Amino acid sequence: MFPDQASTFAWHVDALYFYLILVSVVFSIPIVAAIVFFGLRYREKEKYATPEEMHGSIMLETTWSIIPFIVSMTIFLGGAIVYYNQFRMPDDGMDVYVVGKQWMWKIQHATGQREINELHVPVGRRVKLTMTTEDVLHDFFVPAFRTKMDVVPGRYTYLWFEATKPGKYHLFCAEYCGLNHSGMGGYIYVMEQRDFDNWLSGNVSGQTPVEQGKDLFENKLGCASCHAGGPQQRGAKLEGIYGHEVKLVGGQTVLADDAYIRESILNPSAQIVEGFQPIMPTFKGQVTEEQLVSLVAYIKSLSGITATTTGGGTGSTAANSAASGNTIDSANTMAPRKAERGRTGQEGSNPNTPGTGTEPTNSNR
Amino acid sequence: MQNVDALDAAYNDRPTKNYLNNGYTLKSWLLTKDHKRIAIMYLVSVSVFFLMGGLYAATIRLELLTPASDLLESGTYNKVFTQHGILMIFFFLIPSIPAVLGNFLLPIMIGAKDLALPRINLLSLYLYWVGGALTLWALTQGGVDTGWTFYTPYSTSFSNTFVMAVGLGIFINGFSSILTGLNFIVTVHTMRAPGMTWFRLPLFVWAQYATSLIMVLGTPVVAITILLVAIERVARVGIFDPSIGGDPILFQHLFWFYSHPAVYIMVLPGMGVVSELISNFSRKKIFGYEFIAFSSIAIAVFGFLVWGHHMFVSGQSIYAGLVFSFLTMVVAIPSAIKMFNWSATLYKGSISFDTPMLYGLGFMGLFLIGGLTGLFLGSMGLVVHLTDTYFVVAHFHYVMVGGQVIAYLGGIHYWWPKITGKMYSEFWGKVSAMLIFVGFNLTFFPQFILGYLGMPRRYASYPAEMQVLNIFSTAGASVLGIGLLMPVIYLAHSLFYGKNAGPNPWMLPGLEWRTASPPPTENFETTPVVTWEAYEFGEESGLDLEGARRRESVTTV
Amino acid sequence: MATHAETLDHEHYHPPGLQHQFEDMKQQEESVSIGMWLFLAQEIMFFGGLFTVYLVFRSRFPMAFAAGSNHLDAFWGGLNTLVLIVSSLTMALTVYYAQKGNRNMQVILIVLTMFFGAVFLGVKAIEYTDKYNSGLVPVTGLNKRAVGGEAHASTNFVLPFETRASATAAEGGHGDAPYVNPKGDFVWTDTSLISNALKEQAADPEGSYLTTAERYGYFSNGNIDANKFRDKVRIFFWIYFVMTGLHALHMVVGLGLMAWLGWKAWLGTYGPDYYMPVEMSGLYWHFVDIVWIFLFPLLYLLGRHFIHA
Amino acid sequence: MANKQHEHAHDEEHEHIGIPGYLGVFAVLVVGTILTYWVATVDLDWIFPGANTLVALLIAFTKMTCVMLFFMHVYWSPKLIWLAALASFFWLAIMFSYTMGDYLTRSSGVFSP
Repeated sequence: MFPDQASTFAWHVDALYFYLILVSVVFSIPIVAAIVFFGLRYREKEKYATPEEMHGSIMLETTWSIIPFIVSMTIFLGGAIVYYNQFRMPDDGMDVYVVGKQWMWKIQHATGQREINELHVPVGRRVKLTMTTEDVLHDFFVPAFRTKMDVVPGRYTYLWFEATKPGKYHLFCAEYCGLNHSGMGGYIYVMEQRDFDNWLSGNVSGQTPVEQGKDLFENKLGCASCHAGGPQQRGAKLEGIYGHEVKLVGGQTVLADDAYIRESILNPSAQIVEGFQPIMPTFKGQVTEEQLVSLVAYIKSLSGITATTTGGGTGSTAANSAASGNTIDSANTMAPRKAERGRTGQEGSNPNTPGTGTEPTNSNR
Repeated sequence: MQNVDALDAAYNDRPTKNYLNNGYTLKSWLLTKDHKRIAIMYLVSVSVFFLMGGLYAATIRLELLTPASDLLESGTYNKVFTQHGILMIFFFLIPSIPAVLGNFLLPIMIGAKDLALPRINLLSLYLYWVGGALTLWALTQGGVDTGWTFYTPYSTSFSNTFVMAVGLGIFINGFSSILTGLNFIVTVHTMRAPGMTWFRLPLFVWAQYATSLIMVLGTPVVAITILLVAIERVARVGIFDPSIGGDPILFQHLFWFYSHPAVYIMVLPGMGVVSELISNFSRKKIFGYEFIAFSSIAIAVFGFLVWGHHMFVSGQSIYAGLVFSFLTMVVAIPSAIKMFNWSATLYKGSISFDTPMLYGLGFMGLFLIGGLTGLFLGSMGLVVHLTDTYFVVAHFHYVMVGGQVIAYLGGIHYWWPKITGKMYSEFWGKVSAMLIFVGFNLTFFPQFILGYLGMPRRYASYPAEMQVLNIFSTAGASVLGIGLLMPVIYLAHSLFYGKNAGPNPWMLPGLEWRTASPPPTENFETTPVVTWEAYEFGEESGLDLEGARRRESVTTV
Repeated sequence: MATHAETLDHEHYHPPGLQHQFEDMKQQEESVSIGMWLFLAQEIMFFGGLFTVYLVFRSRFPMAFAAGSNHLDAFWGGLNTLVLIVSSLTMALTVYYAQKGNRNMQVILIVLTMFFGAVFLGVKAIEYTDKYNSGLVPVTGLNKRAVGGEAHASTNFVLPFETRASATAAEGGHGDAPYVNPKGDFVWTDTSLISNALKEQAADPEGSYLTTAERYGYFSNGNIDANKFRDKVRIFFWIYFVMTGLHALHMVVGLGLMAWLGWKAWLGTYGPDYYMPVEMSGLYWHFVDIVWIFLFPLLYLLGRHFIHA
Repeated sequence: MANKQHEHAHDEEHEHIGIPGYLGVFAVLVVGTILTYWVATVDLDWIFPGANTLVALLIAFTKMTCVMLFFMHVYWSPKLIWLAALASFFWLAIMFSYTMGDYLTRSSGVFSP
């Protein structure tokens, strides 16, 4: 019924909220009471009666104009103060850079760590987000922090918060951004300083490579938002691709082996599968070597090959070829739709990290 | 007085000659300059759009039954909510009361033969049809998925849907509402009957006048803005697209400059209708006439000064935000004044709970909530958390549906006897009114809580912990749907089997009740001369109450 | 105007052109003129949207606008202003003679008005062609194509007077300046205004010769980015084309109006009793004139002093 | 009788300013045009940046006023017409001032890092 309070100013907002609820109730009661009471008391006694008429009274009118005005001014002031506190940027904030992109959040810490659709922050430190987007409007929304800011292409917007309670909180994109809008989100992990430090120094989980790869693929790196199946997919379908010839833009084909997959993750625009726009961002520097290994292992597993057997297993050729044929179909059907997108494709191909090109409208003095 | 005697004599069945039986050919309808016939054609078209928008709404609620986007794939869902918004706002809410009830009643209420510019009036209907047809065509071709706000750069450079066609439809439709507003203003200024001074005008007319101001001065801006978006899609010159030097916030300014006042286009006429209902069904002069009248004008003017409160987190300047927030608080006052005056009107009245009155009271209840939650969204600190969540959705549905649609239905029921000359079934009327009230609250109240929990709007799939409230909402929606379907049935039924209403079924003083129902083509046998104040129920009104009671006793015995 | 069936079934006298819903001529004239003025009010708001766009971009990127504006031909612009003013005069006189009931003068003056209107549009055509020839149309593919180096296949619009062939493999550019534009893009290379501004800025560090927006809008990594500047200039030309285009559209409508009016005047419809249509068309025509009175300085003149001083 | 009263109602309306008047207004407009053209070629930035624009706009407003008052007969029109004319400009002013209000105050220290 009520979202967690996990930031320093969450309670300001809640206080304001309850104040307004109070005001609403106090205003509603007399009106509703009046309606009900008059409705019963002065019910029509005889048909077409003409009750003695009364004209308005300036006295009343002024009172019930003045009082609401005063009350609304208190609301305005309260709101203004809360808002000001939320948007006066701290000087000692821990900097985090956020780039929105259809449909994922790419986040980079000042210390260099990159995350996707996730943000790890320590408790009790002011975190200042510098945000921009590569394509359309997005909005960085964390209900538990009671804060939200639009992310505007071509300029920076800023947001800060100080988490007060360790935990895992929702991160939403609140500004409609197209097809997968409702999928564009993730979690904010608030950790004790100690945990945060050892997270910074690269944590290792106890999963098998395939599990870890699956986790990376579906959650951490958000590959699934483009590469999962479905008519709207923007990236090549990966089921059954391993160990098969892939047709590239420009006609030549290449064998989808470990090296190819690894290369395509690190340097996507090098070898584009036919019928797709080069919109995949590079993951160089975002994935560690072991993560790469586990990703490759997972993608193999999509072709029914366990991580142990290396190379094109001839066991399930029929199924695979069927699957890969399927890939080509979807590729062809995709082609015209993507062509319409015009500039969009090109934009996606060079993901700009904060700092280059975009125009910080506010950050100068 | 003479028209009153004439009226009592004419207390028989439908008048032999009225606007309905004056020509039956299709041509006599399509080329008519009679505001009443145009209003009827608007009524039909608007209802069609309302039905379609309603179907979309039902689909949305069904999809949101489950957290996953399983019923609709998210691309489809985006189109569905977009088209729900576009149809409901541009093709139902904005034309509903002005173009249907206003068109029909405004000239009668001021004692005119017709609107001042009948041909313009017909033209606006045709523009509405063309715009609507274009939009519907686009929907059949694959629809549009930008959200009704057409935010750039998504709408200009990224969406692959039929933004241009729909935009063009809205552009054309915009001129339809401009012309309607223009026509109303002129009419109120020049066509008032002898003795019908400004302060004898029914408050419905005042509300229409205020609405028309917004229509004339606001709509052109959104028209040009949508046009710019359309051009930008072809020309790929980005004044709204940063990647080639443009500025998306500018679009939001231009868009909201109209689209916030548009909210008042949608609710002011409703307030006008409710002023009529409250005063007439408590048979008592409305409390603080001048204040209600001027508050309408105040809302129309101040409504243009607050658009920035849609942009508190869009990256607009904090100082602009402060100003807009302040003015938002100010614009709340006139609405409060109306609220208080309505309740004061009930005091010591003789209140009869006919169907229209139920709608009137329902409006007061729902608009109370809608208005107060508006304060939540005007207060900057709170809006940061609430904007773009379901709290906003709930708020504007309370204002739009709980305000405008309820008032519209109230008005339809109130003037149905006048429009058709037939009486509908009181019983079913009351039942549906109550169903709608209950269903509406069930549907939208949970969404306030959802919003504060942080469920963003326009989400096809949402976190599982929010499912319960969504189920409540959907359940309520089904009740609401049934409630909204019932009037269609019993009103249609009344057309054929309803008993004749007579000119003045409730013995009310308004001019529209002093002519036959359905009214003759030129509204009055002879131009009426107004000698009584607005909402005058006493002797001065010249109403033959005795005669009415006599007739009552005869019919009841 | 109103059909006779409607006008006859009224007891009181009906002058010609009185519509059925009005009591008398006075009421009708009042209504019509209020209606017309409200229509003009909405026209003002309609153009107002564009003026807002202009205002915002102009105030943020004055240099780009000055640069673009200096490439418009102020002579043609000024000429057009005068032409419109003359047409306004003839229009005003038309109304005058309509009230006087002088049929011949009405017709003559209306014809004159139309003539000047046509001249205006002709000049506009000349200007647009010039923009087309020098690659200043802000829409890719709508400019004259000229191949320098290897020929590209144009994937863009084919203009009505071009064949796809001529569009794809266009011949060399026009004689004087080396105009290379294989795809008919918007071409803009001149960034002299900014470099001058930078010089002046260096001269006195206190003065601000570039707006905040410009300091980010024209540069990337510290040095002038010709492409970013081009985008801003293109926005100026976009605004120029939309505004003047919309204005020209209004002129065309006005001409149609005039043609109809001239015909009615020729039939001698208008006299002291009934001249509302003339007056109303006059209002419209003057409104179009007023819009241009603002467009001229705002679009053509705003950068002059940079080059002359 | 209806038309009677409007007949003589017209008599005072007809004679607005007569042909000389119209020619006079026309002269003013032409002068204004030439003036604005000339002034644009003079650099007025020494007064304050953007002085040229201000002057140009002042001239434009004067010309507009002439056209509206005399060519469009606003001068002889009822109050309501004045109201309609002024209202549109008032609303335009609202749109300009509030939109610019945002842009001009935006690059303020408050949001900056």
